[in-house]
Amino acid sequence: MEALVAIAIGVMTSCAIYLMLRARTFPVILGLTLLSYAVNLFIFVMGRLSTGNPAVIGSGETYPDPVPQALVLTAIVIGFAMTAFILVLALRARVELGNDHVDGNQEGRT
Amino acid sequence: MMRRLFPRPELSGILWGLWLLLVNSVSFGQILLGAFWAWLIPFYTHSFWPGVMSLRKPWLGLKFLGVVMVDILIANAIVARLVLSNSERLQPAFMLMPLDVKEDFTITLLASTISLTPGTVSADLTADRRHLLIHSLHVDDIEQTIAQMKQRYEAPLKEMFEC
Amino acid sequence: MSHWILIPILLPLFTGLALLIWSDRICVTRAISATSALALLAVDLLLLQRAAEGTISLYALGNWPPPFGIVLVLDRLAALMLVMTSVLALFVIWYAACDRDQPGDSLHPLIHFLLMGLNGAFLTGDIFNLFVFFEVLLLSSYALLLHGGGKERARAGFHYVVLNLAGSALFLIAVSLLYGVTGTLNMADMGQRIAQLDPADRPLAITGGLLLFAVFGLKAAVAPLYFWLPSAYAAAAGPVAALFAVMTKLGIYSMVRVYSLVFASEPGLLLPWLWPLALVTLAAGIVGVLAARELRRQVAYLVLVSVGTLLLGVAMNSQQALAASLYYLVHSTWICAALFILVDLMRQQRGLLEDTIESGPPLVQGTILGIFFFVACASVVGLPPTSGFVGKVNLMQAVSSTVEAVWVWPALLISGLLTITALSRSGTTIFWRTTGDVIAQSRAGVMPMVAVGGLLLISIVFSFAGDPVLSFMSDTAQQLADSTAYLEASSLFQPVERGDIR
Amino acid sequence: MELFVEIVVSICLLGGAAFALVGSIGLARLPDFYMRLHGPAKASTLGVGGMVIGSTIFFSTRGNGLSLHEILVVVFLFITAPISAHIVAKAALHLQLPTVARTRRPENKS
Amino acid sequence: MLNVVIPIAFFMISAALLLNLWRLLIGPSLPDRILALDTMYINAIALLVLYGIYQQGEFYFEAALLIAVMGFVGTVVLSKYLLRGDIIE
Amino acid sequence: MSLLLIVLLPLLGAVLPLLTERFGRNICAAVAVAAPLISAGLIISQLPAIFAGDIPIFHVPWLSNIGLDLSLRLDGLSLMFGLLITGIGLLVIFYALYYLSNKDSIGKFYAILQLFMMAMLGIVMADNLLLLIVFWELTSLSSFLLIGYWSYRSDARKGARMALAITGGGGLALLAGALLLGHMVGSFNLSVILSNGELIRDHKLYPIALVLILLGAFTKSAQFPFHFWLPHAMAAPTPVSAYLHSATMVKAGVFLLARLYPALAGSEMWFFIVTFVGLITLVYAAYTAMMKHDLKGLLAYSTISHLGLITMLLGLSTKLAATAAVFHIINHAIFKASLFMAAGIIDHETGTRDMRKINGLWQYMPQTALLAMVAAAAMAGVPLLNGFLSKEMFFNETLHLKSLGLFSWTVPVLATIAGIFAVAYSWRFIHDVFFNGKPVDLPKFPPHEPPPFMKAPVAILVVLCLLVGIMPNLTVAPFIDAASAAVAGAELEPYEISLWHGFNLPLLMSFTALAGGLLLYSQRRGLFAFYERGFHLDEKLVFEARVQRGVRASQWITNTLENGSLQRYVAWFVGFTLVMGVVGIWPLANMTGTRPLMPLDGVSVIAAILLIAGSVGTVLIHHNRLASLLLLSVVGLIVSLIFVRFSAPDLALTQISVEVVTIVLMMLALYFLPQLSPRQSGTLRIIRDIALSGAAGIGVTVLTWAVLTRPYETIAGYFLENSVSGGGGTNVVNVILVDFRGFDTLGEITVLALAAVGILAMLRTLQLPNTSDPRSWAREIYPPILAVLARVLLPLALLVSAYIFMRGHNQPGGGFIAGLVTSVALILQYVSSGLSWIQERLRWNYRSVAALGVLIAALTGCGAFIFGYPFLTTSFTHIHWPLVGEFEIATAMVFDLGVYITVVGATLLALAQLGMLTHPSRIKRKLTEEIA
Ligand code: NA
Ligand code: NA
Repeated sequence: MEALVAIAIGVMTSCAIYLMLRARTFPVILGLTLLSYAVNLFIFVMGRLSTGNPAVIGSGETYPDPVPQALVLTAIVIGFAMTAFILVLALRARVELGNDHVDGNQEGRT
Repeated sequence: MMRRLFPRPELSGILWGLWLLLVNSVSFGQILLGAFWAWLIPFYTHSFWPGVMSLRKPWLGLKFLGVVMVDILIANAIVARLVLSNSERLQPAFMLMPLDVKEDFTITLLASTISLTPGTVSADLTADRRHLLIHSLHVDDIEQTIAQMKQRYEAPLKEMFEC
Repeated sequence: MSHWILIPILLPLFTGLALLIWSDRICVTRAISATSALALLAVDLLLLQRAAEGTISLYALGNWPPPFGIVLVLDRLAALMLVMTSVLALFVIWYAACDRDQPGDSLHPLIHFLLMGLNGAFLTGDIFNLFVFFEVLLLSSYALLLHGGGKERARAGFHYVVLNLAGSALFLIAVSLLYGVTGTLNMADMGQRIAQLDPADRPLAITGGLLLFAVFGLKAAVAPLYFWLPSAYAAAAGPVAALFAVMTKLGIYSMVRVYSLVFASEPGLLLPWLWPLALVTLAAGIVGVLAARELRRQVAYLVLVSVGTLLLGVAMNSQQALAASLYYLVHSTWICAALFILVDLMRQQRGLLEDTIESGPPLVQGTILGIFFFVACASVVGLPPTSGFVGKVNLMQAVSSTVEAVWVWPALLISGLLTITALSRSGTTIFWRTTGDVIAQSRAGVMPMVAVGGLLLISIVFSFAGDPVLSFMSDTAQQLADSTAYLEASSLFQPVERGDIR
Repeated sequence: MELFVEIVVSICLLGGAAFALVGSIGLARLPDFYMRLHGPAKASTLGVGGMVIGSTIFFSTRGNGLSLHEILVVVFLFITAPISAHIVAKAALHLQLPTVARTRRPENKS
Repeated sequence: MLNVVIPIAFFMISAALLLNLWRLLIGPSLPDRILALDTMYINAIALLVLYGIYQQGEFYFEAALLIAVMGFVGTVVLSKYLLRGDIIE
Repeated sequence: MSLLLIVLLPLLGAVLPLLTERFGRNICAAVAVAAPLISAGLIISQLPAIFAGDIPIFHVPWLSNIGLDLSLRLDGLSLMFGLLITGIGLLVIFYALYYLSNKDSIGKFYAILQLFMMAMLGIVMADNLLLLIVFWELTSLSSFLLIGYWSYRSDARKGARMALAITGGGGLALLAGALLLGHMVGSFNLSVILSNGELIRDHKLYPIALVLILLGAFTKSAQFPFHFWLPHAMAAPTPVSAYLHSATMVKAGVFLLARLYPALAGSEMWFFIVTFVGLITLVYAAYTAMMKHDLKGLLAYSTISHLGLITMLLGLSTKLAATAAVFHIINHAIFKASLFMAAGIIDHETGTRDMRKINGLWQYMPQTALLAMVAAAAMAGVPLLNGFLSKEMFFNETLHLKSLGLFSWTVPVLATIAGIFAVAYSWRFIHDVFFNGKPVDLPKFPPHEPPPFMKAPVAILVVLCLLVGIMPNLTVAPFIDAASAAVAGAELEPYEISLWHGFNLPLLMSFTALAGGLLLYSQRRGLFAFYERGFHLDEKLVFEARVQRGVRASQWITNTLENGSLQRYVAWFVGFTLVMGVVGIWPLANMTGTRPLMPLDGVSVIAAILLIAGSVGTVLIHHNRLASLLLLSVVGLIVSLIFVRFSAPDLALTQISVEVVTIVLMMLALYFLPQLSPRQSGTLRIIRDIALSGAAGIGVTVLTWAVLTRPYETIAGYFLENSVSGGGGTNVVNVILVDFRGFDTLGEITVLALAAVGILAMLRTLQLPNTSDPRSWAREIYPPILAVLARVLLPLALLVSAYIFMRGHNQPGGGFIAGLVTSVALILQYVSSGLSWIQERLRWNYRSVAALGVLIAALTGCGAFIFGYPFLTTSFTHIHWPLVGEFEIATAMVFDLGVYITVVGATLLALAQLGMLTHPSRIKRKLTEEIA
């Protein structure tokens, strides 16, 4: 299972970074979102994998490490805030610049 | 006074019931808490409910619900057969169903019912709200199907809410 | 336990919130904002005084003892950074209040949120909490950068935000990796656990440390991760750019903090990298200073030069050099901020030319602005009697007994010479090579002049009264070099006795 | 657990899963969008319904008292599924998605 | 008995999910993809319920409920986008 | 203390003229004179002590940490220079009053001049090497301002820049050298440094330190090959030239050589470098001076030449040579200052400095002519004038040079040749200006005598030339004694300054020079022609061109590196991170740890397939933006299922809610963005990107695997133990969020509120371009069936929201998720019923709501202060109510309420604000529809 998880996170990261290397704002934002999913999973599994009961006292004998879960929650919220912000920024950039390039292609194309 | 405190008693009732269902418990505390929510939420959101109608005939409603549930089961059996059979033999059709019900709420209920029941999905409502466009996966006689739907679903709905 | 340590975080937070909720009149906003900044400075000075005694104070949030809860730690370094930031903020807010905070009503609250983030980052003793405060200050900085709108800000802003989001993602990866290896988030505890780690697993922790270096390097604008900086700083509104002078320093601060505490057991971790990167950064900064066509961009590259210089100091890995770097850090922050404000003032008096380094109309207040520019340039280049000179001499002395002097000295001196050449070009072009008539209505009032003058004065005071400062830096470096006091403070810490309320 | 209950639960689960699968098969293999719409709108919803009933029975008979709240999921799905179908269909009509040739249409509606 | 039935059910739901994915990938139209995604949400609920029985834990109810809510909202919003472009106006 | 006053008074003098300028030029000048006058008086008051061999010292610790102390000394050398600086300074102030026109700001001039004067006094009186450098750099800075005084002139600006670059650069070298010296002897105190000459000369760093210090001295004193800035500094007003470029600043270099003479001189290296640089400068500049048609150009090169002479004398390293050097410093300062002033008068009166135009001025201004001729004769080394004496000492010293063996004769020969040229250019200065026929095309004609006050300073200096020349022992001898004692040690070799030493070789050299010079001048036409044919650089242009080339190269580098492409910057970041990761992980011996692995199951494999397919699919169809968004949603869905699978229901709930809100936001923005991303990347670029991203993926995979297979010790146990007893909740994740690490959460909701504030700020001022929207849209805005359902769902969703909120502390849920559910329910209202419909029913200022949420959370945290606990300390209690049973009240719930409110406020602010954006064409259509 560990290998599967590792590979899945790796593939997600790869895809995310590939998208972040595109020339337009929207794919870059998609990449960032995908990256934040991958990172959230990464943080999560740093508490190791565990099946069965959540970290709710009384639900079982052993519990998973709750710390990474709490960290992921914080990361998700912050990631959400950031995504919202950059989306609006992309919109703003598109209106101000007349295009949605991020590759230094200045004007002329839309 | 009561009207202002409890603008939507039937909604409050539903919410109370739902709360108990949600918490999976009928302890006294939860009943109290449920009552609190059942009061609070309508109190603040009743202005969002302009078009929602009140059920006039509850028993008719229950009967209608039974009919629909049976129809859903049948519908799915039929759909399953149709889906798994050779799709070349299916006879799909768009049908235009004239509406007798007038209110948005009733139309919505009707459209939902039609979508859940045999082989039909309500796909569009004309702008004048007089016709419902329905897509059917497999239909032989369009006129007859429409008539059947009007009689089976629209009539009771109209009676329950609009009479 | 004293709650004072918390004030640098809570005061800006409450100020920002108050400004967001009650934002009716701009003059009220300005008054609240400036008062808060002043109060913050007062508190920070108090904290500095306490830290200067050498005690390390802890504050356990939620009364949970370390390493379990989040702790704030006030040591000399933290206090120093706090004071540096609040002085800067006071002048920036002062300047912004000179009607440079339009349009909109969000500049002041954003500045205070930025302060909250910065102060939190300086104070926290928890590595994930550091991340959270990074995000607070980054998001504030994104919004601040875009303040005022316009093409360049949108373009530069997008680049800045994307790169920093990538950086934040990496920060999370590194921090969680470190958690995955050590099982803790408290920096002091993490450092101890890394020291006790099975050598076979140590590379994992080191990987976390090196990934963090990429994160901090991005914030600090280390080559080759500095590309976001010039455009962002050049595009930002005057007060914002001035405030941003502290942003790169945060990266440096984080490096110093994390590597002296968490990776105290791996002292040579960064050394092979810092050296070449510092030199390349310095070179890139100088090239940019020479190449710049606008003053704001030139100042932005000066920021880069200061980063390169600072890194050289940090790379020296000696207490003395670290002390010198800290002095230089404070000096360069203030002076770059002064330059940004100054350039903003000059820009307003040059009509459509703005800050392009070309012959244009004479400035209405050419004399006073010229004097300011002259002093600021002297300081940034490192000419006496400014703090820049003291900083540079101090830095050079710190390496004089090491072999590295062969690199550092020429780097510092040549960068100084090239900067002189470039700045004298821009200065003479703008102040001396003038054509046409002054734009009379562009005259600035006394208040903005006081903002620049004050910062420059501080730079000079910082040099004339530099001896106690230098001693403090020396003590700070000593405290950092020996993390046992920090660890002791952490391990001896006792939460408040629970009474009957729980 | 009693055998009878186990059988009922099994039937519910298998039936539900079967319906869910049928819905998805329909989605996958029917020739035009409007025909594909029927699978998810009904079969999948009912599939979940079946499984939830199975689950309700399963948890209610384990001695911890009645557990009915899963029913809410089904209720919610039954309320929303027709509307989802309706709105997607509207979108398809707006985009004038093609139908199989033999689809009959009312005269006054394109 | 259940330990036979549950894997079979798992298998069927998984197959359903793969079919959804297939439709989502090939489209061809956007409404097709939206429909596929919507179905995937529903099947995910089925999977969760099944998993709840398998684990004999009741912690999956909220997730299922939220997936139902969010799936619906997602579908509505996507369709509205196709209809009007501007989803909030 | 008086030493400090000597230095600091001119600083005061720098301020006063600026303040008094408005009262008129004369008052301004009177005020300006005060400071140097007092300084000079204070210096003179120290004369007896110094002549008696005392060295007054002033010492105040300053920046002891870097060894920079405020230490001043007034030894013989300082005394001599101090008097020159203040004395000539006074004359220049006087002279400038009449020289500068009314258009020039005299206050500014005096201010900078006195700033410079202070710096100069600081140099000569510093008893701390670092302090000396402080003043040294100040002279560079203030001279920059003085050279650029007529800033509207291009040559002034360029000259100033060049001077600053050269002397400033030299100053930096000097700094390095000084630091090395300090490092060698362990102090920057001059007394210590000067008394440790042997230690220094034997130190292995001595050669480096020497070269660096000489660089400083040579650049300042315009020694070959750094001489070229000085002629271009002549763009300064003539009083500046007279002061800086004859008497003071350029003397700082030779002063430094003299000052550090005890520490540095005496080695072969010193001898060779200093002597030969001086010699080359002496000869080359004398030759060039002859060829300059510009009056000030001639004087400038002559200055360079004389500085070469002094330098050479110091290089010779004999005590007598040092004495001669000191003597010549005085003499040169006196006659050169007067010559510059005279040249200034001529320039002032004729409007030109071109000697080809200026002729026969004897007829127009005989008094000036007389003064200038005497001064020029002193420059030529004519007997009875001061220049003769020191020059003869110089000739004498060249003859004693033995170090070059067989080639020793070359030095006196070259010295004589330089002497010949010196006579020639001096004679040219006299003949070409005051005689030589009639003036040609003078801009001002006829020239006449300047006002007497303008001539007075010249006259005073010329009288000094005569006095020194005729009776040296009565005038300068004590000063020279004192100064050379400071340079070369107290016990001097016996020497005698006298007019007549009898017929000897130096006298022969002097007369050879005089005769040869006159002869050479008579052949000037051929010489000029020869010179013109030669190759000449305009150093200013060369310097500017070099700088320009440097700037262009820098611009090329910058533009190439920073091409504005985010892709490149991201690629660098990824690449850098990869290097760091690889370096870190490489030494890891065992990739796999000892932790037992979890078995694989079929459903997980399917989920992984979906996840991977979703990710890859997002990439593959990213050109179709909406479709790729759908695939991204699959990833989000599966991620939340994974959270469930591995026992994290809270995460699943959060993930799925955030996911939908994100999608909504994305679509809101996407409407205004292009719907397709065109394929633009070239194959190479794609390969690069695949390589980078692939490597990153592999890296993350390796890290994940390595960590997941290893056991670890975690602090989690503490949380599990204390969650119920200390935090009052059974859902440990939630207790961590609102209690153990509530501070993180406070920061997190601040971020959220901030994002909303930022979004509001960005959108409030956004002006959409008024372009037409080519896409066709459905006419129906709010489908009624949807609207009805959405309204029905609202209270249900709120109930669910309340449910999730209430249970959060003990079961999966909490304020954040509840907030998102509420938001989603309200979003549905926005989508189905429109903005205005909501605005009629919800009159919230979302920004304040978001801020209020954070405020509530923060205030809850502050509540603990009342009970003496730290921020965010929570409290909870169990209450028993009859019938109701036991229930729990926790402050953490209030905190969580803050979270809830923030989430609702921030989310809705972002969405509503984005929703408010409308395509302009829509507004138009809506209006027309309403009218219709
Ligand atoms: Na002439
Ligand atoms: Na809109």
